Amino acid sequence: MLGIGLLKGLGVTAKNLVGSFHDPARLVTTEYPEQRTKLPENYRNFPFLVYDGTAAIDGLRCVACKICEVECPPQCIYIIPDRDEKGRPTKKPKVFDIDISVCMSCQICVEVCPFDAIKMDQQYEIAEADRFDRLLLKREALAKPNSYYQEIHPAEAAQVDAMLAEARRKADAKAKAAAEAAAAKAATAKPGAANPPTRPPAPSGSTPATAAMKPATAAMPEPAVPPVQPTQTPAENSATGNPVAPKTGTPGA
Amino acid sequence: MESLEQIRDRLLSRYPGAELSILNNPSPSAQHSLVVGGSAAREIAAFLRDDPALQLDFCSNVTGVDWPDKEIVETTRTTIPDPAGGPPKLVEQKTKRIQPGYLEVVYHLYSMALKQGPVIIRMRTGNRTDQVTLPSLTPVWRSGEFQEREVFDLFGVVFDGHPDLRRILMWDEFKGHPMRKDYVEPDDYEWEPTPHDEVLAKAKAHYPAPAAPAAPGANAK
Amino acid sequence: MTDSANTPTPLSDADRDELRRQGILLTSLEELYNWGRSHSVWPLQFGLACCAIEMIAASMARFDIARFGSEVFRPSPRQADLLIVSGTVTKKMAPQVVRLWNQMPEPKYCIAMGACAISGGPFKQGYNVLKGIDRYIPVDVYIPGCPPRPEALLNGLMTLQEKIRGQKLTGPNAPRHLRADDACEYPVPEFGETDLVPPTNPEVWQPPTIVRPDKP
Amino acid sequence: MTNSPIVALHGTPAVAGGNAPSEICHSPLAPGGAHVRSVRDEFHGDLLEVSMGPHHPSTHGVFRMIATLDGETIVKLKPVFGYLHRNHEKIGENTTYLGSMPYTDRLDYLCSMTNNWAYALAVEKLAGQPVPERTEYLRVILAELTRLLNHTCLAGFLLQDTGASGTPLMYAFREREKILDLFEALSGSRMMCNYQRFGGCRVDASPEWLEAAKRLADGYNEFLDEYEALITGNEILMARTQGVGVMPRQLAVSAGITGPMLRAAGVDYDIRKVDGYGVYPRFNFRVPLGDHGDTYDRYMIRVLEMRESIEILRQAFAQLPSGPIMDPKAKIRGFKPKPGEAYGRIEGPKGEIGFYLISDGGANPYRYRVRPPSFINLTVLEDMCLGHSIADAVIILGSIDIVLGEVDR
Amino acid sequence: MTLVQLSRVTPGVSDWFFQSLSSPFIAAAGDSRLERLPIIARDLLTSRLPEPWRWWLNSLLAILVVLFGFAILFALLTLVERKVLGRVQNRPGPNRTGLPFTKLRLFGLGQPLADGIKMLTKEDIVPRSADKLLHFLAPVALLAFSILTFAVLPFGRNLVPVELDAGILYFFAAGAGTELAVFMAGWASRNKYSLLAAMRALAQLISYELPLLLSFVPVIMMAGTLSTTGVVEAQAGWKFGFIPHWHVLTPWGFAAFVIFMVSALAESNRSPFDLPEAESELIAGHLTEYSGFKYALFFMAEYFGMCALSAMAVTLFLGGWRAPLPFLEIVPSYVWFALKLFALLFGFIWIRATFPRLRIDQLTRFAWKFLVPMALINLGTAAFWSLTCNWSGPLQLARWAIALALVAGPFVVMGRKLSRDYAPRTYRYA
Repeated sequence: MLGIGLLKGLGVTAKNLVGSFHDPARLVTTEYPEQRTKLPENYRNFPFLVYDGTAAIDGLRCVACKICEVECPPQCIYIIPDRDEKGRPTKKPKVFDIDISVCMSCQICVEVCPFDAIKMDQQYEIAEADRFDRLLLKREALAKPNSYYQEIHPAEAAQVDAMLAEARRKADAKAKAAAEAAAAKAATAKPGAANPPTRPPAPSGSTPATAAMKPATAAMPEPAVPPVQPTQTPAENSATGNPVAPKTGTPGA
Repeated sequence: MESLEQIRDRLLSRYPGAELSILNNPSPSAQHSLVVGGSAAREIAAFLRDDPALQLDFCSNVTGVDWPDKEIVETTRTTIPDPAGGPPKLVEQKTKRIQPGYLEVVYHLYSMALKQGPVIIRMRTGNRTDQVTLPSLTPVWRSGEFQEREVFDLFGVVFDGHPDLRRILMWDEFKGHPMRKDYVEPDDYEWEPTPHDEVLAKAKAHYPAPAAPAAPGANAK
Repeated sequence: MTDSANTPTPLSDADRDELRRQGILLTSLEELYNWGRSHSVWPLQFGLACCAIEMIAASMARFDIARFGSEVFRPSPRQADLLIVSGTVTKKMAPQVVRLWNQMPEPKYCIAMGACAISGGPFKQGYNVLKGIDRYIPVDVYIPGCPPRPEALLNGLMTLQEKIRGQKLTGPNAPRHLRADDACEYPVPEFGETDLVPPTNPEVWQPPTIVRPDKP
Repeated sequence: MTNSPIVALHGTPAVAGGNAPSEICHSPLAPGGAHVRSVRDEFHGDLLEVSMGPHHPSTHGVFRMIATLDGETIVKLKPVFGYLHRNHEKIGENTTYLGSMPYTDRLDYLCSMTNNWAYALAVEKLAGQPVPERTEYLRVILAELTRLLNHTCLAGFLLQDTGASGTPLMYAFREREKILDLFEALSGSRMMCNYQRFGGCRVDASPEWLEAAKRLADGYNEFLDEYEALITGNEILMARTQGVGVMPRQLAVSAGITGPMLRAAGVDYDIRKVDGYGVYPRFNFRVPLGDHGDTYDRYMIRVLEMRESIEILRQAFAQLPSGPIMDPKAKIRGFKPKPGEAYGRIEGPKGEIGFYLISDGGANPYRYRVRPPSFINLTVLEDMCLGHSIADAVIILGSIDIVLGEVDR
Repeated sequence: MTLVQLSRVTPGVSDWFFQSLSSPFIAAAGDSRLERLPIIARDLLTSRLPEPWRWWLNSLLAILVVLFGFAILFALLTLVERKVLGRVQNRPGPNRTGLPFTKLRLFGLGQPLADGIKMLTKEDIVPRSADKLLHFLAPVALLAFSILTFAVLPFGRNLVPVELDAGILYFFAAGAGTELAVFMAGWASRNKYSLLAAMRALAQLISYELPLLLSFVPVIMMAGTLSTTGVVEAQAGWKFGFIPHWHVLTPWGFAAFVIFMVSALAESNRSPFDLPEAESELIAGHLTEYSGFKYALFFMAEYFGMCALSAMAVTLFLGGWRAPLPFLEIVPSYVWFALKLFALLFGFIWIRATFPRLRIDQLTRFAWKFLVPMALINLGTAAFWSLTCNWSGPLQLARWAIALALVAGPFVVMGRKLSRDYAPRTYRYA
């Protein structure tokens, strides 16, 4: 009969009207500034640079290798590697700009970074009146400590930390082995010579950070698979992330 | 479904004068295509649509491809017998020639009636400048109407027999065909804080000359 | 980054109390006016691309822009206060956006929502994409993101409300519509052969110059 | 009437080429005479030309229709495109294969997951890249969730176009938010998932996520029931949509219509069944077909498809194997397929979304083409609108289910 | 002006207020202080004045009270509508705008004030090619016509601004002027959408004027008067002591009430008949070119019209200001009137929250092919009802049965005919 469908519809809206006063499923609003929905761990908005230790710029994991700059689909990253007085690259970014007015939050920079130096932030409450100055993030604004990373992406960060620690341990072992071999060689070459050098010979990169980074690269020679698979199943997680405590100090410092 | 060779042979027996050749696709997808000359294309298309064994009634995808002029350096080696009686001398002769480019229109055909496909047919223009007319297949498959307009707009292929050939995506006053490989987009790089490669080169035209080379990387305003 | 230190800060409560104690009627009127228009920002029902979906989402039950009094999305620019440029502005579309802006009555505000509206965003390399709507019309608030979350839009709206509340009606910092030199109509660009003519409105678009060394 | 109908309608024939279209258009162009449209003299009476869009509340973005009205009846309707033409294909040719993946999210910005899949499928075809089984299942799950999302939104928008004051749209978006929460928890972004990779996907789904998705799928029928109680039996909606915008079968096939729109016209063609890509052959689901091809059918087919999607989801959750999500040989950086070309297509929520790629062996595709379903579905807009009123044109457009990011690319 | 003139030529109006105090219709409860509060308040203000002044001031007071009362109701109603729509849609609606200069939110009660301030101070745009005079006059005329209709509404016992013998006729005559104003707005804007909307509005408003008028003819037939107070008086009393004698509780009255409300929806351009404004089709229809305060006036007029028609429906069918049960009469009459008015207004909002919009041809077809015949048949039903008013006992039951059949039969038959073109469908699977 004419009107039955209309009355049914009125019934549905009435149910929702009444339901909004007692049924949380029918009043779904999150009253934003006061209440917030919890962001999932995987949520990503804009990239930031992770640094270890306390010195924001010196502790950056970034080695200015420019992979992310090349791979960034909208090309919103701009890097100039730093050089020391002699003009040799110091494996640090002198300029690291991200234009977040262009960034499309695609996370490809994170995926391609072999050094786990760039990660995705979860800060989204950005509203500015000036785009030229405020939306072009410089190195200083981008650098955030590893503890912050651990806070926003706990599972992923634990995994990354474990991986880095493992790489560092391997590197240390390798360096130690090299040192021992060198010492042995020296000993055989010059029997009765003086003490073997206490410090292993520094690798070609001069700064300590690079020394730590090198093995990281070695561990992942060709990042054919994504270096980090952000969420693993818990089983995998516990398998990889157990022994090493999150590292806080600058490696090698 | 028949193989592409069988289709070609049947077509050739039906339309003896038709220019038909098979373009092999080396990729694992193995989607080979049939290159159709422009003259009999519409009859061939109608045949493909109406043939009971094929019934390719669904033209899924129409697209253009630009193959620009290529400079080909050919090296010919000739052995010139040494008049002095020594071993014959090998002379390399390099000749440059321009292989004329062409525009290509690719149609992906499926059959909704027989649920088979795809059969890919391609048509090629004579060159990229003045012989860019191809027969429109919109009268055969209506789905070409907007897609051919798009190919006209972005590649510059003129479809003969298209009911409403106008620019579709760009505005009417627009000049040029932006999807061609040699299209140069307008310069608006006044504010490019993160340029690289060719964008950087273009953006530099808008940068003031660096005041002092001593401050590299300074983001001075 | 999020403190919005550059947005004009409204009067502190202490200042307000002081002024009110002095019985400055004008100040109260100004405040009432600003309060009224800041709480009744009606956006234009105008979506361009992906961000428009998030804009719609912001007006939907989960986020409910209505709480701020802004759910009245008016389809006609004549009744709208806020132009949310939500998505990529192409060169073909830019004249229409400027025209819409011209059709809106003052006081009006503009939010550039999302990377594309701010700068062309990921599509800025395209031949048909305008690199930021601020080349033609003045933008009050930029919300980066691709697309920004609906909360980010709400945050932008609150930033805009703060900005409105902080406006003085007289003096050099008066809002645009009360200044004598206010351009009532912004020139609408026309279609050229490859680009819009003119490519920018120099009165609105004044980017700082960048100095970059040659890349090593 | 010497002129062909189509020319009479389109006015000036063409820009270049001096073509003489009359001879071809005279012939029965498509089986069933797809091109035969009602024709009227332009100077017949007091016609009113109304430009709807690019800013119009119900053109779903920046689409534009120039409608010539006789009273309120449409005698001519010209779609105008390009207001969101953001050069997707050109950018795709200037960026790497991987770099295009996030751009595909922005094609049809309601269904990024299916766009991702279609693109990944095309590239995998091009490179001969196998995909692990778990990923195939995850892809199916996400694609069906996307279908739910898209069809729900469409139902809401369609009702919004018919003039319901937001309530159906609000309910639709209430459910959409639940699906988006899932997408966000998995991929990190609500709309722009950027989830699939060539030979796998980016993130594995945790058991908690799967549990949540299962809960959603189980509860979705309840929402559909409520929604249908609100709308489907509504006499106003039936009066507005039944018999409006009828698309004949023959025209639908000839015009390359795909997706729910095609099935509403009664053509049994679902690429999930026809191509059997992914692991779809392992699922048991039905393809609903409409008999009238009108707007109501298009709405109802989508509702019924949602119910089938729920079935597919249930089966997929039950069968989901464990294992790796990425093929060990798959490459993220430095991906350079061998020269060749491939066309990969899937059944997206809006129809056949396909990617046509030509590789010249380099890091960037030589040609990158998107086959946009909603753009091609718009071909028949004028045919469906002629003779109807302007209010019908709005809902016919709504029932086509266009997204401008895909129409104009 | 019109109002005053009308009231002056109507005999007996000037001293109606005094007569009404001793009117025989006042029940015992009606004498309570609360009940007479408005009159006592008025007398406090004006009783000292000499007679002619007093009359003038009384009229002025009545006008002011009605205007301000409805202006506040309008403000409130916009908020209530937004909140109810919100609640229906699972969200709270406006709730952050409270008292200015404070942090009090008051559930968003300040929202209408903020909207009002903004609307008042918004730039007023008149298109260059518009007919400037008509463009200006349209909102004014629309509002004026809607306000005029308030003059004859009985808001409570003895509370009617102007007692007219032909009050109902006056009401609909004044209300019909809105059609002109809507057309003026559409025409003067010189906008294609506005023009289409104007044409739609004319077709719609004139079509629905007919069922609207026909639907209350039975009421006049029964009450035997065209005066609004008379109609309310005719609905006095209770059957068996608890069923009020409201017209809506009879078969013909119910049918007439439904037809009246449907037509009222259409007359006030409310969803699902909001075709002239039709946001999804015609941008904002006849309002497309109106900005600032003119737009607010349109908005106000729409709500005023809605209120006036609801109030008239209350008067005609729901017993006016009368309490539903005898013991509830201790509640003042104007409160009952307000409650019934709110209930109907809520119905308007509820319907708006639920239904999609009709198409113009369906709309007019619905009016001409369904509502008008139904209203005409209803006239016959009412005639039958009035002829058989002395049937009693089992005949009473027969009377009800026949009347119900007279209402339901045509409804089913014509409803079938109307919905012949559509039906729920079943679908096949491949």
